[in-house]
Amino acid sequence: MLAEYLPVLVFLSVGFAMAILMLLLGSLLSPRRPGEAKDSPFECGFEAFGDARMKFDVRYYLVAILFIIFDLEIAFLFPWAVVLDKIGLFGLIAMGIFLGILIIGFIYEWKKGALEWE
Amino acid sequence: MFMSFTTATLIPMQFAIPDFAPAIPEIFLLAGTCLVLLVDLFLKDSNRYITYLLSQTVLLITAYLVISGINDVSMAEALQTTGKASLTTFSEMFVLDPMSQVLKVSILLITVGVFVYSRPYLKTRQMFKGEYFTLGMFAVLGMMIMVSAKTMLVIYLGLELLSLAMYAMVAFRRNDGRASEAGMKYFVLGAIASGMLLYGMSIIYGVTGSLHLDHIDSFMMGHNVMTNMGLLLGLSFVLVGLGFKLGVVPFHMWVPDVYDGSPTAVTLFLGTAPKIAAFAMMFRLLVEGLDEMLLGWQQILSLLAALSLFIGNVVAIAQTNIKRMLAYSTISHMGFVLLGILAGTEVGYASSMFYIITYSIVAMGAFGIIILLSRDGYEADRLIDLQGLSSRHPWYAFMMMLFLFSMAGVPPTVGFYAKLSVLKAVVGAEVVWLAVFAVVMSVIGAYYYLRAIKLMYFDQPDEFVGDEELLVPAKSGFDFKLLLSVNGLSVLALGILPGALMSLCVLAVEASL
Amino acid sequence: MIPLSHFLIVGALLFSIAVAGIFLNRKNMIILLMCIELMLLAVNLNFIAFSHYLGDMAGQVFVFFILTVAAAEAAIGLAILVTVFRNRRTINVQELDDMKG
Amino acid sequence: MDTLTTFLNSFLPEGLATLIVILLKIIAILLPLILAVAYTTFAERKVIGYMQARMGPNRVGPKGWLQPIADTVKLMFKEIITPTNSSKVVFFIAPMLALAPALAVWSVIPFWDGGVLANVNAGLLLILAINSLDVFGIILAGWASNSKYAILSSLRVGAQVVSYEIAMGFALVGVLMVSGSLNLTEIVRAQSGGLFGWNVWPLFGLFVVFFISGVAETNRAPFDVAEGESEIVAGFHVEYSGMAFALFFLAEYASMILISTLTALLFFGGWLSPFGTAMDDIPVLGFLMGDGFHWLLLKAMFFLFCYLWFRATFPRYRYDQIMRLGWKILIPVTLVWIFGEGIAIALGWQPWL
Amino acid sequence: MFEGNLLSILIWLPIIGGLILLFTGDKFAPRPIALVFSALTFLLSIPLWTDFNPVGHQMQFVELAPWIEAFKINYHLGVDGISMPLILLNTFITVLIVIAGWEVIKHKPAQYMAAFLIMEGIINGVFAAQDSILFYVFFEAMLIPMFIVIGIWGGDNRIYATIKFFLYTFFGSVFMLISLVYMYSQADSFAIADFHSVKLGMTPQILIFLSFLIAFGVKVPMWPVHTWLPDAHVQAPTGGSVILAAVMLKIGGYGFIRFSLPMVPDASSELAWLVIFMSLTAIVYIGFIALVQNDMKKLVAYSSIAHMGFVTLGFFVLFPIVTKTGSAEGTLLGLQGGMVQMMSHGFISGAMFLCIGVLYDRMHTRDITAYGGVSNRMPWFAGFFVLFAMANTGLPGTSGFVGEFMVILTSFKANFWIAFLAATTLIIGAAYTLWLVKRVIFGAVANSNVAELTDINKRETVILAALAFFVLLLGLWPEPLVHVMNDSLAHVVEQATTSKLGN
Repeated sequence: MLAEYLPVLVFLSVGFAMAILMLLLGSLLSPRRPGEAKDSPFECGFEAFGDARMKFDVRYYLVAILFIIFDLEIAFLFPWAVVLDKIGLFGLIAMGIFLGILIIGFIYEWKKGALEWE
Repeated sequence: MFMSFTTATLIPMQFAIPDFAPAIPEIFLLAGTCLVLLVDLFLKDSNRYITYLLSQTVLLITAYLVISGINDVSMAEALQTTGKASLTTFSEMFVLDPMSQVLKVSILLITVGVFVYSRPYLKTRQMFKGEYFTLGMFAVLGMMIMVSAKTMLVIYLGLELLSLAMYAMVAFRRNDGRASEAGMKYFVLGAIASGMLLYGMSIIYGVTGSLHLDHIDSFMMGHNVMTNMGLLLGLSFVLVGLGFKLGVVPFHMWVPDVYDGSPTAVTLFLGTAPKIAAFAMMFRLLVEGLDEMLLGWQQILSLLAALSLFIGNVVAIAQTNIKRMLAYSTISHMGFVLLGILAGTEVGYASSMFYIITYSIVAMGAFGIIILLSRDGYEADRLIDLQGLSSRHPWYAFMMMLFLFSMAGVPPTVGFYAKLSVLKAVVGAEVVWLAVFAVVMSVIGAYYYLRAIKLMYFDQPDEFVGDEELLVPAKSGFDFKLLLSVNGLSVLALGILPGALMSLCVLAVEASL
Repeated sequence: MIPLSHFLIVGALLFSIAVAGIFLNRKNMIILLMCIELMLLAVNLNFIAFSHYLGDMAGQVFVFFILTVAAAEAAIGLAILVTVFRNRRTINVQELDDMKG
Repeated sequence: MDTLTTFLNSFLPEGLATLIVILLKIIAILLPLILAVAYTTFAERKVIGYMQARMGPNRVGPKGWLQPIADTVKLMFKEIITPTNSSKVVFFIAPMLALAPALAVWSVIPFWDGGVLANVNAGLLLILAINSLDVFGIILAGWASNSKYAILSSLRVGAQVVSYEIAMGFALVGVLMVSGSLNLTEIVRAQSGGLFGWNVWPLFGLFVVFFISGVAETNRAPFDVAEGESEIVAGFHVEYSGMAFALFFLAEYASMILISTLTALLFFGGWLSPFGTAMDDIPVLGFLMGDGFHWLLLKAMFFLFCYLWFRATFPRYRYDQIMRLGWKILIPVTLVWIFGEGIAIALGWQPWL
Repeated sequence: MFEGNLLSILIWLPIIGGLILLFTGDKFAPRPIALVFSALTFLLSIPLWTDFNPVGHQMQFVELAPWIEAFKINYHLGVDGISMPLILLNTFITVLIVIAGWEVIKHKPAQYMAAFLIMEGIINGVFAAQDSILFYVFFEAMLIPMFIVIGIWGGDNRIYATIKFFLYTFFGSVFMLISLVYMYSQADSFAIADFHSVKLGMTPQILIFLSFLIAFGVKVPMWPVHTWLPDAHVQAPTGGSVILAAVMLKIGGYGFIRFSLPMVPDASSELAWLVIFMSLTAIVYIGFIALVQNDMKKLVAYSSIAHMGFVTLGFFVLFPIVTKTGSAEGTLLGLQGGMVQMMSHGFISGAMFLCIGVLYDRMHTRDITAYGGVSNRMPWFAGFFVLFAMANTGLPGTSGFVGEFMVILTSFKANFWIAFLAATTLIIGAAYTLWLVKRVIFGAVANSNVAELTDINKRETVILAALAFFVLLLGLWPEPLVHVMNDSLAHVVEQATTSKLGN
């Protein structure tokens, strides 16, 4: 059973191996001439100032939080959708209720302006 | 290997429509809460009272549904078929029995009271938002599920629904550093507690092969559980988790900070109804599920109870903030609740139940007084703020005195009977030393309650640093004052005639076990 | 087939690491949140292992719910963290000491 | 293949033989894929060129056909600059993290009936899971570069990708409801019966959502705020050069091809012929018009062309517009569609059963 | 008229009166209302005496109703020869307190009166309760009004005093609660009568006895847990001091006789030496302490402790006698002495505190040195004061003599030295009381303040005269009182000498 997944793992490893290989190849073949201006972070031609790892808008967090919630709802929907024909009407109604609650949450955040970006 | 497996088989899938009747109140509450949530979205700030009224209506109707939940016919049927006065549904995962009914009604009514008390507080602080009520109602839903849970899964879900709502409520005042700090602390420790609880549950599940409390119990009956390392480990983790959630020493660190940091309206909620649910959780897990391990948890609970009584009462003396003081007092009261549980008898469970219900009523009143005295920008949560209360508001001072005496356990307030019944159970279980320890600690506890009474009755407000705020008359609605009076007098009335509630608790526990 | 005990040991290890992380970490609250998640994952591992060896679906269903709840928990945890940061300009665990007593 | 396995087994230990076979299969997938990527870049320039009434690359080789090779060689000999103050290790891990998942996803893609490396049951789930890993590479790249543009871009990518992933997930739920399996082969098989058996007809809305989300997921125009030159130069890979940059490039185009292929598989019957089995009996035409890999290729190429077409046609969205489209239009559409689909299934309407 | 529920009426009538007062507040004639209720209660309590059947030890005026059924706790009231006189004492003293506070209390008079009325009802409940939890509830509830009385209307240091008072008594009583609960677990009932008959092993008996000793010893108060009393007395308003000395201290003695002796006779016997030692210490050592007091109230407070020592001595001297002579012959006299002493002390100490109150109201000081030659300005008052002082020293013919004499007489049977030490009180008591009288009443007018004193008015005269009447009546003709108590006390002796060991 798990053996079916072996190719995926191998493929992933091959992907990494290829990436490493390409990077190695690139660094072997390419010249290496560091320079102050060249190595400094790009900043429209200005001298770079401050640390780039700055604080950023809280809305990114908000999106992340909303994503976590919604993604898990989808995780519930997947197995349900797969066995839909086996669980019949009851399953359909149950998921209807589930989605209904989800939609209420969605309406809530919409009205609260959590989805506004500007 | 310590495992001994039952030959569990895959249960064939069944998708019969379950019997919804026992869960009607929960279903209604969920629908009602969603409705409130939606309605609130479309209200202007000036019309926010509609949210409030709607929430209260939903809660009251839910309470009515709970009361009318078990009718005589279905009860008789249940008695005949199972020998218990309980109805189960959702593959026996959810139970409606007299105990859950009593606890649910208490939770609902106390929440109604909490909302009444909270309204002026929230209004004056620009916190009168629908979220307070919807979160509160979701928390109530979580509590009701916990109360009715028959499997560890449902217990966990109810607990988390409660906890998540509570975390958000604690940090409700977004621009207050203390509130968010309290929220963070509450969240972190609550999450750790959940983790511990779950780990314990997973081990118990692994050993017994079931999540259902009754099956766990019947599995244990055939085994020598007290020598099973796995189960003991699981039990310890469950107890640690419970300890965190109940806030008993040594897992109490969050209690004072959270009580202190949250807005008083939230502290009020936090300190009342959830305690009842926590009791139910403990009852279900320990008494219904792990009954066979009584000897194990009895000892641990003795220790926790003794420590809670000691730390709670002693540290409370040093507090100058009423909310912190009440937090430590809660810790000690939780110690008393543990005492009743660890007695391991029906009477003991009933007395714990009585204790927790009455404690919630009393605590609600005490916080109500704090809210009554507070105004925007002035929380009235210092002990000094009670100074000379009897000359400013003789009636409310009298009410507060009743609450404080009740917490101290002085007759004829209800707190006395709560303590008496618990002590009775403990002595009956032949753990007299613990009873003696408990009363000594409650004498220490009496000191700080007395100190508050002293401030109210014997000191004049002008004796102290002239805090202008102290002299401003309290502004609250009629409903608030009425409820506060009813609240205070009920402490007295229950103190004079505790028989009915007591019998109710005994009957409920008997019927549930 | 991998014996059950191996899973349990890994679960216990993960759990211990999480607990150790919570109590040793004195700096960053995000790490705290991650430790909590790790804790739940350890529990999940336990449940799945048991469920598999017991041949009982209930454990896996439980895991499903734990995952969901963990997500909700993380969401609320992050939200609270954001408010903490906005109020205090720090997420250092040790600097959360406004309340003492 | 089985004959190869038995042949290898005759002189190699069992595990190693299996591994070698797998590796061979992987190479068989990977080489065409990389080639496809290379020529997609070429196609892009050509197509857009013609759409804008110019020639596109036409110097290297006949009509510029060797252009991708030249590009590769150029990239290989270019210096890999590591910016000062960057986190060196993460800086190099990031492109790997971007590329490896983008390639690994292909292991569960069926090219024809049975032509799949790993015929796993949870194939679709796996695709979603592995594909989500891509975003780690991008975010880490932005963070490691220690450049303001890079970090801004990686944040944008993070938020954008997760937003559209929800819409995409919901769209997939709709597909699953119809086909009742997570196995991609099964999903395609469920669409048999000619042109009108394809999912796209009953699930048209979901198809649109899926494809738009796919475009957004791959950060392609018109959702390419992550690397919009006029705003944040080149976004998360502004500090990358040479081979390190090539890895991102490779990953992005591999993803594009993946989305196109997936669209074909999920909504357009994959390798199934639009004519069903009607022409199977006709000798040569039957082979051409019957089910087969060429149909999948054709369909995928069409969607790939759409990618390029979009880029030439649409102006770039503003960031707030992107977020609004994702949350306020796509997600509600999918929700409503799923509801409707559920009701339809409950009522027993044919197209869905 | 109210035969069936006379006791309930005696408990609840004053409490209702108090609540009415709280409700009506200061504006609506609080004093007459209080007087009406207290007088009515007193009048209603008289049938207790007249209708009492002194033959036999059975409970009378019994009321029984279920209260907390789940725990088998009942609302069970009843009186016998021991508790009935104490209830009368209480109802009588309360009337006097209401009258005494008539003009003096100006701050929140309604609440003041209400507190005393409520306290009256609760104390009646303590004496009438026949269910141990009911007893305990009244026992504890009594603290609340007293706590408030001292805390609000007390002297400068009232807060310290009242918290000390509360915590001492509360601390003492909680152990009793455990004992009651423990006995419930043995007897499966909370009825006091059932506790009397339940069998108990020696260790539980000892522990229970100790818990009772703490509870009642604090209340009596016995040395060394007496220290709250001087503080409480000094800080309390006159009415508080009076009710405290006259009635509340008696609850301790009542507890010993109702709980300790019959419930744990073996432990009582075993530990009688301890109680006797403590009583004698109180009598002698506290007597000496009283000698050096400068505060009149403190002096009377210490004298109260010494006098209450006689009560406990009288109760427990029973056991050495039984050990020595082997029979309970003549021990009854000790118990009777203790009871008479309680009644008499109720009148005398109440009177003493009232007298001091009279002085304090005029001079606003209790410092003995501030007085001198009061008799010159207040002849009537001086007369009463001297009478009560004499009674306090135990002058024959006053009530003080009877009790002390009976106890000392009994003590001789047990041990000469016990009797001797007890008898020293006659000298010490005389010393501090007479010296007080000399310094305050007699001599030349000490200063201008004293010179401005006016004699007692009618109201005060009535109070003091009523008390003087009872002091003399009890001293000259104690027979009716002794008669009423006789059978009940004899029953206690019987119970106390019947071992409960062994099953």
